[in-house]
Amino acid sequence: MRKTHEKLINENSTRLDGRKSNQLRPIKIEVGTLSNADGSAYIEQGKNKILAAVYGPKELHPKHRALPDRALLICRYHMAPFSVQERKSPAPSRREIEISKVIREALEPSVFVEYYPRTSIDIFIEVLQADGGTRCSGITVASLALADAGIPMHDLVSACAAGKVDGQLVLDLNDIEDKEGEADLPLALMPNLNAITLIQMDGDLSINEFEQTLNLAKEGCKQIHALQKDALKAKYAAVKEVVEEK
Amino acid sequence: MRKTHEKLINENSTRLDGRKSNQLRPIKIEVGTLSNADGSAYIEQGKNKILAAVYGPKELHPKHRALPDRALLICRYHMAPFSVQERKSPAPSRREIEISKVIREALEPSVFVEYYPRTSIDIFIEVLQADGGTRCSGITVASLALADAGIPMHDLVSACAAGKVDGQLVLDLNDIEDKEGEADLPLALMPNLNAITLIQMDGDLSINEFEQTLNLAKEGCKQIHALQKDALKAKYAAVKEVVEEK
Amino acid sequence: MRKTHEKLINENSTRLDGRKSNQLRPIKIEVGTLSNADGSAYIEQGKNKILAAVYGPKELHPKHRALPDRALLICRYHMAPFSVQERKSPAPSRREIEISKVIREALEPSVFVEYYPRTSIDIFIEVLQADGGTRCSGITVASLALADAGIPMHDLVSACAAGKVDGQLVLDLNDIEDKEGEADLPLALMPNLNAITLIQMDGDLSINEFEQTLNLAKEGCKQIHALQKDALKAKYAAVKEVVEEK
Amino acid sequence: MTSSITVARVKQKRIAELISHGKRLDERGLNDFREVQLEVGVIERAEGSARVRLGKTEVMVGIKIEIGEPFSDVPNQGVLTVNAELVPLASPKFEPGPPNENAIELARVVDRGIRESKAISTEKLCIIPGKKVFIVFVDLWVLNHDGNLIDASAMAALAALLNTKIFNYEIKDDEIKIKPGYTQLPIVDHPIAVTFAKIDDNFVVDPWLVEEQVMDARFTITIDKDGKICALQKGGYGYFSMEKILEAAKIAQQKAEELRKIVVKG
Amino acid sequence: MTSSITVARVKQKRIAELISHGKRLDERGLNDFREVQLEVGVIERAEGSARVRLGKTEVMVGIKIEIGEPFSDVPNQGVLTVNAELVPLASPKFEPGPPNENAIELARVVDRGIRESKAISTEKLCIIPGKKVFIVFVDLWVLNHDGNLIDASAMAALAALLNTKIFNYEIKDDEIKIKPGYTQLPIVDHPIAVTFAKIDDNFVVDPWLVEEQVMDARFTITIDKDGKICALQKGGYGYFSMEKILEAAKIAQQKAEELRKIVVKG
Amino acid sequence: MTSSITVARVKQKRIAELISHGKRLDERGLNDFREVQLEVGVIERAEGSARVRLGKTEVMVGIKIEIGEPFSDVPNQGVLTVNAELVPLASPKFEPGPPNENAIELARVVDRGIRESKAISTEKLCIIPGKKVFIVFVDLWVLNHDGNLIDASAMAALAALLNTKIFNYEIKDDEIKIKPGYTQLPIVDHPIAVTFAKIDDNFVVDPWLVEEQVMDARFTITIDKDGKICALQKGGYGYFSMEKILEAAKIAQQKAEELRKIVVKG
Repeated sequence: MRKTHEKLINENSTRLDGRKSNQLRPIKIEVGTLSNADGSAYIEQGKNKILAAVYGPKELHPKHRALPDRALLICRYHMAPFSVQERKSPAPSRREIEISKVIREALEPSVFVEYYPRTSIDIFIEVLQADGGTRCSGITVASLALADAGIPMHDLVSACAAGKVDGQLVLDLNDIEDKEGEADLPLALMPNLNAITLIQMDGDLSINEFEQTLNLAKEGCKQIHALQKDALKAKYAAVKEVVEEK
Repeated sequence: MRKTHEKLINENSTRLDGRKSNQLRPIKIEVGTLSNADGSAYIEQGKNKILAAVYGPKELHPKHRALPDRALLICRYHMAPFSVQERKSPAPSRREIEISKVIREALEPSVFVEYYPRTSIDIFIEVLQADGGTRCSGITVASLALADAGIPMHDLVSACAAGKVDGQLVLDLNDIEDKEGEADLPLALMPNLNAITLIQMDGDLSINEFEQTLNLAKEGCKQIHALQKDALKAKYAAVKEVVEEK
Repeated sequence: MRKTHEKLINENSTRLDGRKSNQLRPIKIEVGTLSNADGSAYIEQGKNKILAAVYGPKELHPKHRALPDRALLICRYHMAPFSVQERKSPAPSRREIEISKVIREALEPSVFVEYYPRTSIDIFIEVLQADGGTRCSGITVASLALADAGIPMHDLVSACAAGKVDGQLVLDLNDIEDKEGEADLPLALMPNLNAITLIQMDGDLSINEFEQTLNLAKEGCKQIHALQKDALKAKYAAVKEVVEEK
Repeated sequence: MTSSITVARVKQKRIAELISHGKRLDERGLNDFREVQLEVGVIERAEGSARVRLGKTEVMVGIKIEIGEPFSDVPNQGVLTVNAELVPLASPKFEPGPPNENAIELARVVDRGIRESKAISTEKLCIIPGKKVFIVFVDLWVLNHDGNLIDASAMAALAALLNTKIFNYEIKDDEIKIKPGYTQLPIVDHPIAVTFAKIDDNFVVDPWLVEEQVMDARFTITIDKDGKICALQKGGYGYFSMEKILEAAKIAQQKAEELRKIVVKG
Repeated sequence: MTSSITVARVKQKRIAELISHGKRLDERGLNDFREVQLEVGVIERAEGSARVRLGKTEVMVGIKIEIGEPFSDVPNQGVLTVNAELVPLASPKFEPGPPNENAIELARVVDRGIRESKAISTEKLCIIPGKKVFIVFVDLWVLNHDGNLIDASAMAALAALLNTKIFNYEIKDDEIKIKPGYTQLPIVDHPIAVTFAKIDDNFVVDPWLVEEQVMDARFTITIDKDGKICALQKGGYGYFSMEKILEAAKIAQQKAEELRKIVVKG
Repeated sequence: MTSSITVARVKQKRIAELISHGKRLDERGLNDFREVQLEVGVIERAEGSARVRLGKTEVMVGIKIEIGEPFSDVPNQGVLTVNAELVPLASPKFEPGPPNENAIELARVVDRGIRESKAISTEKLCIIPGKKVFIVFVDLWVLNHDGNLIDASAMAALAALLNTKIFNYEIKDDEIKIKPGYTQLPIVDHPIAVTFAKIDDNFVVDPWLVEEQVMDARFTITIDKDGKICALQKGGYGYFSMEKILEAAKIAQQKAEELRKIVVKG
């Protein structure tokens, strides 16, 4: 990767977008955004803008794909052509197929799948604008859509990356930090259970750095968990208001 | 579109192919052309050369696509690679997929689909040579193939375009008039019922021009309706002869 | 085809790889190579390196493809991208699809398909390295994989090409002889029944030459038949040893 | 007959009867559009973007500009490409996969309105004649389907085009160099699509999902800024009389003018 | 066993018995082709075209000529591309979609006959060596399938190639300029395919659909203008004896000569 | 509940219990790999190749080198492309067709190990900056699937890369001329993947097929030659604790060193 910036972190330990090393990007979450889906949510995390919708539990076609003892989770992570600098073909890329798989595997441990045998729960994530860390934002928002759909869960799944940039460990990398930095470690956590449901890494970390990065990402997940809960509360408060008004 | 001809209509109100503004191209129709299909027909309209075949009503696979209260119409409009100036890939283009849809929707109102629940009626249109107005010629010939297949119908569907070329309203545009003219309005009609089953338009027409163009196209449809009936009669006469000879 | 060599056969009637006109390439066969398949075999014939695996008879999905009175043979001949000089896309080419069909039709007469109605027998052939005559080597090795799977057969199918190179009739053409020679005639035979189950030809042969080429290929098939039987015996001997050791 | 068909027929009858009395289930008049909400420039990564809410129907449009080759028959004109995706997030009826006939029809009807009204000055998108032109990608992203995707998408596409900026450039030795600053995409017409549903023998404008489910057919009229018709499309299995079509054209003219004000000032 | 299988077996037995007595259901002799009807130049848009009727089997072939790049190993030769479509119009057994193994085999067998007989002087199709050559697209369009598609398609392809004209051109400054007038595509051999069906232990020539449905296997021999064999293809699940194959080759030589007269004068 | 599920649960319980006592069904210790057998240069047609047997799991890797264009953001670097095919020969669970999510994940995890450890000096693969570079195609061909495809494929890929030679060339007038002789592909790091399966609350290294069938999740750590982590991947529906992950990282470091000796000397 050709470096477009000499330094991603300046002498005041400030990142290009003004953040400190352990600071999340500004996050805005909305639950229940879409009217057709059984559950939905929207997240803005920095310049990431991502929608998630959940349909189900519902009958599965073709039937031979149904599982006799649990629900089948189906997950599609998809990017709009205009979400990135160079127009992306709408056909799913290999990257999107892999990310769909790891997101599904990150969310499944949180769902009581055994409650809904022979059904499917479909999770659709549409990235409207991408700026690094979309798989984490996608998990965060999809977990809220599952909650909004009323699907029983062990815990919300909260996701956040940490990594190494200009030799420093930083939280919640944006696109340029991800591409030009030394390491990016996305993590998904059920914070109440201390259970890691997604971990990936690209880059170069010693075992020590790895442990620190992991802890930093974990702290990020916990902050995001709080924001997720606030968003759910806001939705229920709004619903309550509407109901009481009537 | 780069103009290849300065004028498409000369000072004597004659079009490039020698027609007057309200004149159809020469039309030749044959019913019962193909031996395998349940019904078939062939049309030449100017340089358009188009075959249609109908199979059905027949069992539908996979069964879950079947409709409990009526037949499913399936329609494929398809162009041979050699039908146009530059070789066309045999894979269906977006244009062919749209035209297949509008042709299906133009023919369906004519068919007593409720007589054949849970079946399909398959309509295949192969454009062997294209010279403008193939969707209309395709509807005209496919309606005859349906009749030839003995499928009960409210009326034959007759189709013809009208449009604006060099500022004049003209009937039955050929390829160059379609591409270099100002508007093209394909219409499909069940003439006995005055029912419009297809209407599309590309171009630029005032409301007044629109009304006149519509009427012109309607007259074209009626002329084509007469030719369709002649072709059916010719087929039955021929069949009768063969039967009586035996 | 641009000739890369002036002569493919020298004045001593020796071919580029040192063989005489009626001589097979060195052949190495192994039966039971893979642990997952119900039957498998591996062949090296000159530089050809080919694996075959058989799964079945087994249940067929989707069921409507099942045949009520016999097993369905499914065959895929496939080349690895690295098997040829210029990397081949892993998607099946038109050539691979045709060869899959003719190999299936070459093997089917040997199998008692009527013993296993409503099932499928799947034959997978992977060409790891190709040097001419891979369809014949593929048939030879796949027939052994069928035998290794314990599928009852009328006879082994043995395949070998003969053809014309520099005006001489030769056995078992390699890649350069196939590409730059005058004719290539692949043949598959059930030697005990004198039954030809595959015959194809590219090139230019008089009726007389055709008869001689056919006889040459037939002799090649018989030699290969002997090698096939040896390989099967070696496998059973090895199995017997293992069993007795226990 | 299955009970779901019976239910559908009962619903159809009820809606048709309401309409024959000039009323609709959602209390609109027959010729009323649902409320239109418009946001532009929502996707900073895109050269232009807009999000339209038409009642509960929601469509996002992003515009990307790339440099490519012109078509050989129009060597000095830019290229317009419209694509629609009915992503499964937007409706329980939408399935993942390549665009089906509905998505293709949607894209092509929106495309036709823009193209036939000559909304984009494509000759201004020529960089080096015959060799390099700008390609304008219009991606229609349906986010929630509550009926009348065509009109919502056409409005979003127009709003996004009006919001689009192209980077400045200069040509040196046949190479294109990007320069600082941006120029507005040259938009010279403002086509607006107006769709009618035919339910029994009546037309209603801007059908919502429930109406679409029971309609016989739909009819879309695209009107340019001079009040002329630039595109038509019939959809569905029903048919129309000549009179109804002419009547609809006049209503469309008037509705288009109203909607255009919202989109163009947007 | 289902009744349809029983019916098929009864039919097969009856046809086989007839053949063993030298007779066929449609009253032909074992080595008789059905009547061949040939029209050429039917598609004015194409550089060449032909429509062959072999009994009720009907195949249309169109030739398109384009300019493209040669293969790197034969930089001064034109390119031949043969494609076949079994369009669903032609048979209740054909389905829409990309060519399946039957269509691919058909195209490749016809291709092989043309290629191996060197019917086209491909070196005359070179425009600028290594850079520009003519590509000859041969599209086989099966319109009605009543058996023996290979022979009908091979005849139609040959007739269409003989009917093909290429526009004249000149090269100026490495650019190709089209000039007025046309030149015949250089065709120097006339390969004819002759197909046999094996039913029980007998061969019949030019099987029609009913015979194909009951045959054990088929065998196609393509014969060039010198009476030499230039391509062979076995199809189907049966097998042959050496003797039958040699016998068929001799019959094919004679049949090819008869058919060639029809096609080449066509 | 179907009986096959019951059987799976019983099996899962038995394997988990064994593991909780530090034992495995195939008698390995929890942190033991199966025997690794390595052959290189097996495909003469390929620029590099290797066949790895990890127990009964078997993977063939072939490397092809072609000349192509660099990516525009790294104009002076060669291109690495990793593709995996789970050919149906290798397992009754594999089906023909384009790579599914498992094949794609496998290819991408192996790719990430090579790419992130900077194993290939891609800047040495530049021929003409911005125009021509070498493209390294790594094709992972799984021949027999008995578990832990990632580690077997990563080893085979590394061994094949170490076995790869590129033809010599010179540049004359912007044209690439091939010269006699070959040069070793520049490989400067040796990434090794180590995969753990979590079964109940324990980790085992190098799971074989039976363990994969009952595991909760897997965790792959790729270690470069300096003992640093260059890639991680979690797969499967379970979850991990922080402690287990850190513990696994330390075991992986040690295992990687052992395996690297086999592969690099191979």
